Amino acid sequence: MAKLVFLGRLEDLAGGPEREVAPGPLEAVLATLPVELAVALLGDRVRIARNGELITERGGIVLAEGDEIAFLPPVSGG
Amino acid sequence: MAKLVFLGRLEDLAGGPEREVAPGPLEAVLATLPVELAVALLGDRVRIARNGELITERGGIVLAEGDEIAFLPPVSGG
Amino acid sequence: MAADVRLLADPFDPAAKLAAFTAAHPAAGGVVSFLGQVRSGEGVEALELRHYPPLTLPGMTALGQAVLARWALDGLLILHRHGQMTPGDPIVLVAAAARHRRDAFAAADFAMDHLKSDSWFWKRERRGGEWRWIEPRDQDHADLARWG
Amino acid sequence: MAADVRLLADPFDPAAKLAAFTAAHPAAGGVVSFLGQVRSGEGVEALELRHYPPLTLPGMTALGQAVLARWALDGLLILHRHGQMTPGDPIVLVAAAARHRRDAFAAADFAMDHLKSDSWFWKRERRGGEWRWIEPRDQDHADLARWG
Repeated sequence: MAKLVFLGRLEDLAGGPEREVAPGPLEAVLATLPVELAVALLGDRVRIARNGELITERGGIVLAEGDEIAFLPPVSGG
Repeated sequence: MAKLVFLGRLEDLAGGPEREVAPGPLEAVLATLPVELAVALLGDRVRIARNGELITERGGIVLAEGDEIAFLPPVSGG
Repeated sequence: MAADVRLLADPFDPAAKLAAFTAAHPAAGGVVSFLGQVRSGEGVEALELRHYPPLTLPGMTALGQAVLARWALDGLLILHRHGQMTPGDPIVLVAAAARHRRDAFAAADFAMDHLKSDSWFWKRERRGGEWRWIEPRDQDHADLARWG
Repeated sequence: MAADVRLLADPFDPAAKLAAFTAAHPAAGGVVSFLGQVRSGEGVEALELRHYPPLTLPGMTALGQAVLARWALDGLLILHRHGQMTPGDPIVLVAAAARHRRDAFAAADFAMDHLKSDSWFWKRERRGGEWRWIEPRDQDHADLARWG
């Protein structure tokens, strides 16, 4: 399995801080989620980290077994 | 009597923090002091306070009985 | 010299931390500190800061290194809470020790601007029993832009 | 609200003073402080600050009022030693509590620049058993000029 992690307000939309998903292309994984959540995760201001590394190019991501994909909305500061 | 108060390095030159003097014109009072001290007290950068109030015009000062004249060299900061 | 950068799960005593930091840097003429605390009296019952472990502390550590590279400091302390806090609780303590006062002020100011607008924290507040996520403030971005 | 401005003849505990000040201003989101201490390790055995009572504390009090008039603060603390001190002793503690971080930084910075260059203190140091008066530094005047 792979894991999606939701930070900030995305956690509320997702109903929890993380979710186990089957590996595969990120597009296919998002298609299994509630549409409101999927749209929010793809927002322009949401950054993505894969296994703790920020990703700059979000096209073509394929989740491997054990991957962790984090969705990071704009920070609200310390 | 009146009192002269010497701050900072002027205290070293004067040999102490203050000196009792007879009332009278400041010029006459200064003329009774060692010349090196008198010259230092009249330096451009030395400010004068009379009874705790800074004086902007130093000409024509006459010390009355009980007056305190303080000589304030440039401050060295806190 | 490395910065002392910590992400704390539990309450801390800023006075004790600052005293220890100051004592550790006797050659510094000055120590500038910023303490941020949860404000009282505005109806906020609780505040929660969430972080993302793979990014948040590494980002703070990188910030500490950037501050040390930019100013001549004797020491730098960056402590930041996460988790739930209540009014009056300390959130963040930044302290910079330097021979020269101006370096210490600039370093603490810079560190705070970057912590507030550029570090991986998500904040929510509870008011009237309801939690609400806090959006970024434009002011934070304006603060950051001052440093070029 | 008045500033808390004190000229102290005896050593003080800056951590305790800062903790009390912070606790007294729970509505402030942030507290910026500057602590100046006698530097160690430079051959200075003792430092003495002399003041002139009719001018020194009144000048500090006027500075406190000027700072409060210029920035929106919840509180302002200015503590300054006079007399003889040894390395590691606190000399000055300035703290500004404000709702907005930028006000607190600017107020503390301004207060320190003015205390250092514009207040009635004369300083001498003892090195190798010899006391020597310290002349003003050009840097202090440059610092002051920043505020227009």
